[in-house]
Amino acid sequence: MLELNNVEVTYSDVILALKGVSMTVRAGQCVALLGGNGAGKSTTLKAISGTLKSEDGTVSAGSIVLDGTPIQNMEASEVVKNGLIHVMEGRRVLRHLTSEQNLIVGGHMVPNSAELKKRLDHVYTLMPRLADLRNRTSGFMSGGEQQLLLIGRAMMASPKIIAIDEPSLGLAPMMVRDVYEVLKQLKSEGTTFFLVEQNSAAALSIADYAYVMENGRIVMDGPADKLADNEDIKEFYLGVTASGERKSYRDIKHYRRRKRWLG
Amino acid sequence: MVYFINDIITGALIGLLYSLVAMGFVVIYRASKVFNFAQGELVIIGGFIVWFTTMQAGLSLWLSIPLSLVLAGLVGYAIERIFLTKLIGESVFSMVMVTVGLLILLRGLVLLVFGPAVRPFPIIFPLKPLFLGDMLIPMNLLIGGIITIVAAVGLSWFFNRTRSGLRMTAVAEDHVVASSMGISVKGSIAVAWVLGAILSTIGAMIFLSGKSLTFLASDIGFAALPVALFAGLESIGGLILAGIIIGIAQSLTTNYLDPLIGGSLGSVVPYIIMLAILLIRPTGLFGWRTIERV
Amino acid sequence: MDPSGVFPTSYRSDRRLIRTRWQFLALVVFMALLLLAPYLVSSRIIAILNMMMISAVIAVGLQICTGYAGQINLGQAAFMGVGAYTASILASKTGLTFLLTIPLAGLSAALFGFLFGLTAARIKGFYLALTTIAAQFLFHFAVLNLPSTWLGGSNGITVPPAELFGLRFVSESSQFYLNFAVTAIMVAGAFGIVRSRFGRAFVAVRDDDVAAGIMGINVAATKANAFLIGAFYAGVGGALWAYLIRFVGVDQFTLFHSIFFVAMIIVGGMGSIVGALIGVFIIRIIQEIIATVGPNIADSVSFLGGDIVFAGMNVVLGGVIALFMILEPKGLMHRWNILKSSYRIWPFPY
Amino acid sequence: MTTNNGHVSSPLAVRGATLKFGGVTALDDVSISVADDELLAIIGPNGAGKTSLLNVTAGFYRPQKGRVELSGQDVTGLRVDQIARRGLARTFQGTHLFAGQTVVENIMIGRHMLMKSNVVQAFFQFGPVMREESEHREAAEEIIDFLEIEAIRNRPVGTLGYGLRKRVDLGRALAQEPSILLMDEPMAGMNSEEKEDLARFILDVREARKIPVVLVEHDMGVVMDLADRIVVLDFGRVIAEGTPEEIQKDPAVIKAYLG
Amino acid sequence: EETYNLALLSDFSGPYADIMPILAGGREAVFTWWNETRGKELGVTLNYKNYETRYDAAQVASLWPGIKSELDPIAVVGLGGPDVAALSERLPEDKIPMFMATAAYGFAWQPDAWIFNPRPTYSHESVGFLNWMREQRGGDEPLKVAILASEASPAYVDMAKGLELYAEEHPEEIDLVEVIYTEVQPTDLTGQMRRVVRAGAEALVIQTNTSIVVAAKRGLQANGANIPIMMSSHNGLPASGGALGGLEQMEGDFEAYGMAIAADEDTPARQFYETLVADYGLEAPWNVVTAMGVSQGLYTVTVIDHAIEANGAEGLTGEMVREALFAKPITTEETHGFLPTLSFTPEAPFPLEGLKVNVGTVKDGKITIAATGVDVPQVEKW
Ligand SMILES: Nc1ncnc2c1ncn2[C@@H]1O[C@H](COP(=O)(O)OP(=O)(O)OP(=O)(O)O)[C@@H](O)[C@H]1O
Ligand SMILES: Nc1ncnc2c1ncn2[C@@H]1O[C@H](COP(=O)(O)OP(=O)(O)OP(=O)(O)O)[C@@H](O)[C@H]1O
Ligand SMILES: [Mg+2]
Ligand SMILES: [Mg+2]
Repeated sequence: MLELNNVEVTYSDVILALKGVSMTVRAGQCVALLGGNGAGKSTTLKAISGTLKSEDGTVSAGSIVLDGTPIQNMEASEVVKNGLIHVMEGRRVLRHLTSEQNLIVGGHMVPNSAELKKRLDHVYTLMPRLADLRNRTSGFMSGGEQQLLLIGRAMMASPKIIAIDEPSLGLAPMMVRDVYEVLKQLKSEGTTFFLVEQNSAAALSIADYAYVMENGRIVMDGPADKLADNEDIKEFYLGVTASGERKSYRDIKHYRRRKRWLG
Repeated sequence: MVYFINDIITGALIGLLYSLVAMGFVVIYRASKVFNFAQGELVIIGGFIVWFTTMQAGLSLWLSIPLSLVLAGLVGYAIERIFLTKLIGESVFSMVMVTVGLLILLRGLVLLVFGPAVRPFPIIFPLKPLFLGDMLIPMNLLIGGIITIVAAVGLSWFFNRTRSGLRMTAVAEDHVVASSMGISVKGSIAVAWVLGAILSTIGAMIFLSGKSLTFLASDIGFAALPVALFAGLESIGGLILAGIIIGIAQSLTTNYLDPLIGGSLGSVVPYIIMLAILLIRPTGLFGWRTIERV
Repeated sequence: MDPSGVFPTSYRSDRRLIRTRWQFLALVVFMALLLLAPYLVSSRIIAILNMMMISAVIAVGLQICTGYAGQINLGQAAFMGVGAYTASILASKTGLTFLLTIPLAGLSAALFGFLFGLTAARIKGFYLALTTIAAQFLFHFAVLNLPSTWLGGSNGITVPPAELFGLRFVSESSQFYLNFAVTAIMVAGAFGIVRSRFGRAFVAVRDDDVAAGIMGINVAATKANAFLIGAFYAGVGGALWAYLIRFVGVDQFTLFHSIFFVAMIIVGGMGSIVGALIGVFIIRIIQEIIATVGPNIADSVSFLGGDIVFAGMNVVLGGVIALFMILEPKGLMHRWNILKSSYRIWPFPY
Repeated sequence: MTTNNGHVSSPLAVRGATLKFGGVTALDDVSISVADDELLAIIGPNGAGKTSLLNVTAGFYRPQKGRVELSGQDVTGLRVDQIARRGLARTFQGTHLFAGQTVVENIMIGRHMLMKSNVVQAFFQFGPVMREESEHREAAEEIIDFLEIEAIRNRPVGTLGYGLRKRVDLGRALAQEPSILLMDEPMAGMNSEEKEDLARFILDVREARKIPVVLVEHDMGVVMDLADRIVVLDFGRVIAEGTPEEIQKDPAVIKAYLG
Repeated sequence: EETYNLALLSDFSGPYADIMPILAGGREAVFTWWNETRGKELGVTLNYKNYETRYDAAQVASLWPGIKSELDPIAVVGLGGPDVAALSERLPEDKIPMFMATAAYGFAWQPDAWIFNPRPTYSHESVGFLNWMREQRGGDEPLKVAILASEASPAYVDMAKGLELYAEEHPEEIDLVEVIYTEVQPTDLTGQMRRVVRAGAEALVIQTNTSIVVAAKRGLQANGANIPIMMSSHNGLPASGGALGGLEQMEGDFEAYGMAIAADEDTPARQFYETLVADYGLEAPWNVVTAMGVSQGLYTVTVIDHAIEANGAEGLTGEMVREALFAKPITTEETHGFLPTLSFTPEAPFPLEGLKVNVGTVKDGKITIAATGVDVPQVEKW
């Protein structure tokens, strides 16, 4: 349903952030994209959703196809009309609006208010915390609360595919579990997911397929369960040693040589 | 005493005219976060369109007024298309600065198209004032005041209660987020400019009815500014109150204080009031508070 | 960004503005040419340069206040007026030498700017920008309504020429050297300020005043300081203006003038001293071209009628400014920097 | 260190802080105190009031009730910058970096309050300005070395990925040479390798600089490994306090937070 | 055959762009006329060049050195306040006189001037008119007068201040009942006009701009009052009438200034205008702006004429032109009735003696001359 072919992204006409990235997301699947800081994960999402432009970036080569429509460098609002919603990093709530108004804006394309009401209720049942906060000015909510709101707002549009950037960012452990429950629920309802996540354990628990990115290139990909067994993934993303135990942060060796994939 | 009350009423009505022009600012601001410094120029353009359709083309008022509003809307749309669309995604600061450039440019353009002469403006509202006993109330201001209040109520309902209004608010909050949720930022800004241009044209009709039209008319943009800030840039309803207060203060100053000091305190009094209010409430009476969160 | 092969070897050299021998050479040649200008070019060009240098001082001040510290200021012409009036009054009433009146003009403008800067502690963004318009109107009102023996009222003030050791700065070229000296000091000082802890504090307050506070920067004081410095520059520029025109009146410092100063820093690029200078150059040169070429065009196409040509010229000026903003909203300096960095990495895109 | 009322003062103490926003009670009579050299972790569900507590401490919010003390001195009601000058530094949930500035410049801004030169000196670039700049630049470079961000020294922070920004954020706080460091969710948005790096930096900071750290974090692995002591907040109240082992077993904490 | 240069300062793109082509046409036609008549006799040609100032002092200042080196003019033909501001301290240094078209500004009222106005200050003109009006009315009471001014420009303030001082010193002549400051494009003056009416004003002086005249007129109409308005040349009857939609709206109002009225009557000035149109390519209509341009041109060439008479056609300098101005009056015949006889002295930039104003009015929808050569009393400097 979503396909990236050899995508290159350039910022400010000079910084090449993606260097030929290809990936495929099939309908109903959840695909996870893992990678270190600055690997280019968020850039990939922005390239798909068309929000690159606001940061002076462009897709300078390759193509992105959503359901047969090429969407590279398309206006962000048009991409949404094609059924893809991007939940951006950075907790960008509409700060002066209340939590509920944020949700309504999320559902602004809903044809009638009965349907809107239904979707609101759906969000509130899945995330009861948001119901408590509905009249709170979203800009004043805590980091985690805002994160929840963003997920709820994306749900309001009931898109075919949600591209979501680090949903678990800043959430308490219990909340992470809850959010992933919600995602699983949505997935079971047929939503496709493109998931960028640092919490790799959680991501791999829901994903069908995963890509690993370094330095603007895909360095590894495979079915999620296969990747979860990979030694390197275990060490760098899941934080477990080869023997399968979690190592203590206190015991980190000082100048450990870092292992990098060579793309 | 009667005269005093009359001065208050006239002042309030003039204040409402300021509110109407300020509404142009606020609508554009509410829907795009762009503060349009060229608002006064929109008033002139509106004025020239009205002048053109009536005095030049010789259409009757019933025809020329709606036609002027349509044309003004088109001009607003064109300005948005030519100058602002390309800047979506750029910082709000650059967009605002474009309106500064626009101010210089529109002046030149109007000069080019309409020439520099002083023009008689059609009499749109009856010249004869309304007499209430000893009081006399200019018709254009009275009708203008009513229009202003109706417009304010309507627009404030639109922005606060309808989903399209909410959409525009979302655009003003964050262009990128709005477009990532499928809201057309272009569309929203275009609507704002169309509305802004139309409001300015109505303002021009009330302001200039039966008077003359020159470049100086753009000064009303700067006279209306304090009203917009006093109310707070997001508040359409608040404009009414702010306009009335500033209008009355100005009227009383011009009529009772200026003769004493032999100067023109009346023209700076709105700014002084605005400064005072902003020092107490930095975002105006009803403006959104700045949200700072770490 | 340095050309490849140039590596700073000490922190001091890393701070340097002039980083290569070529840059140094270019600067020396440029300064020498400027210094010799009165002998090289016509007095008309010198007069234009005088005007440009004065505008440059004012625009650089605005750049510090708006471009660096992020405090939008639409009252720069009023601050300039305060400086011009101070210098005029001091020079005409007390006969003080310009060596003192110019800095004093700067200081009094700085004080006026500081008062408005204090409001910046509370009022932010557009609200602030628009209160600076109030500065403009209040200045106008004060000059016209205070007793005319104070500020000259509607009569304005006539200014005696600047004098040093019996040398009177009346000719274009002598004024050129006065303006050149002051402008050079002020621009060099601006580079100093923006590279110092103050410049960094300004930028910090501009980018994120919450975080700036937590860095131990007194946000309110920093904003007020930005206004103070910006207005100081405007005041010095105003004093130079007073000595150049030798007659000050309140209509020489209007909101429209302020808007043009803003246009200058936009065209050049926000947050760059060089950008401010470029902006001044471009806008002033367009104005001069219009004034010079306009009558000739009007003559040659007289069938069009002169007014159309001149109206067209106004459109050109507004259009150029608007175009700059549409095509390069971050200003020319930004484009230049991009060019430089792509040149550095050429032909490889990374 | 002793205060006037006799007991040993801690580098940071919050006593009975209550903070309300309209109807929302973000903090309800919260008291914490940090011992010299201690790494205190604060955990709690989303919206529990952790960030608010840091904000009260840093002077960003003024509590309706209660006091904040730095080394025994009452600093309640002081401005943020005044508190920063008394040695408190913090990093942010999300980042609040100066996006357009390079990494070095960001860190140099952190040193602003330690520098002394005045505007006139800066204008003329004479006197101690040059020396001061070099000295502080040296200190900034040390921090850059320490955090291993030499390679991105001259990159504008706005173009960096989240993880690196977090590191710059830490560097900037360290540049203030604080006597106490507050960190709000420093590990968020990092993979485990990066978390390990950052954890090492945090431990190093404590060792090399001997400053106490208050850490708000949701990653339990990190918290349990690093913290000397943990305070748990829920709905603005302290519901538990103790060593990691105690907290892990505390039924109230399990119910409210760990699940 | 000698050639001398004149620099013409113009504003084709600033606030006076609307009248500039007409004004420029008037003065240029005079130079053409002079070259072909008097110039031929004397063997002198006057060259001129227009400079665009945008009505901006900064632009004038930056143009001036170029004007000097390019033209080396013997005189400058100026336009308005910015020219005066930018050049008042330069012209004495450069020894070039400047001739203006407008009434004088109070701020330029200084001895040893190098900038000259054929008309006294606006306050002189209004005082002259008001005294005439009082005489017309008859009786001993002072004339009750209101002024409508604006602080938008210091020149407007200046106009009011002079009249205020005069009224203060001559309470038996003028009783200033109201001084009202307003914006240059007023929103509404109904309230202010009611005050004027209530104060019993017999005349309303508006020397600012047309927009204020129009707003005041509407305010008076709303109050059902008809107080005669006195206007100046730049906002006079045709301009204000045009802006109101027709001259007939101005029935009974006045314009007064020290220069020929562009009335429909057959005057020497009108005849000279017709000559310029017929033979010297003047295209401007017969109105006050043209009259202003023509009279400016006429007294400029007359002074130069006098200078040539005194010094011969060769080696004429700006200084000689200035000397000639003081040496000999410029008679009304020489200016074809456009200006009264002008006797300049070094005391002021305009003639202090023998000042006269003309008064025009609208009668039956036509501009007619109500009075010519009305004496202006002595006005003290304010
Ligand atoms: N606006 C921008 N201008 C220039 N370069 C940018 C910009 N945004 C990102 N980059 C660069 O692009 C690369 C990829 O960044 P991106 O934000 O996609 O990383 P990421 O994988 O999402 O990292 P993180 O996990 O830290 O969020 C980084 O090297 C970053 O420096
Ligand atoms: N300025 C404010 N105005 C109104 N409510 C606020 C404000 N700041 C915080 N709150 C509310 O106070 C509560 C505590 O917020 P706080 O940010 O301290 O939570 P937190 O513990 O840091 O949560 P998280 O882990 O999600 O970051 C939240 O419910 C939040 O909505
Ligand atoms: Mg990212
Ligand atoms: Mg928090």
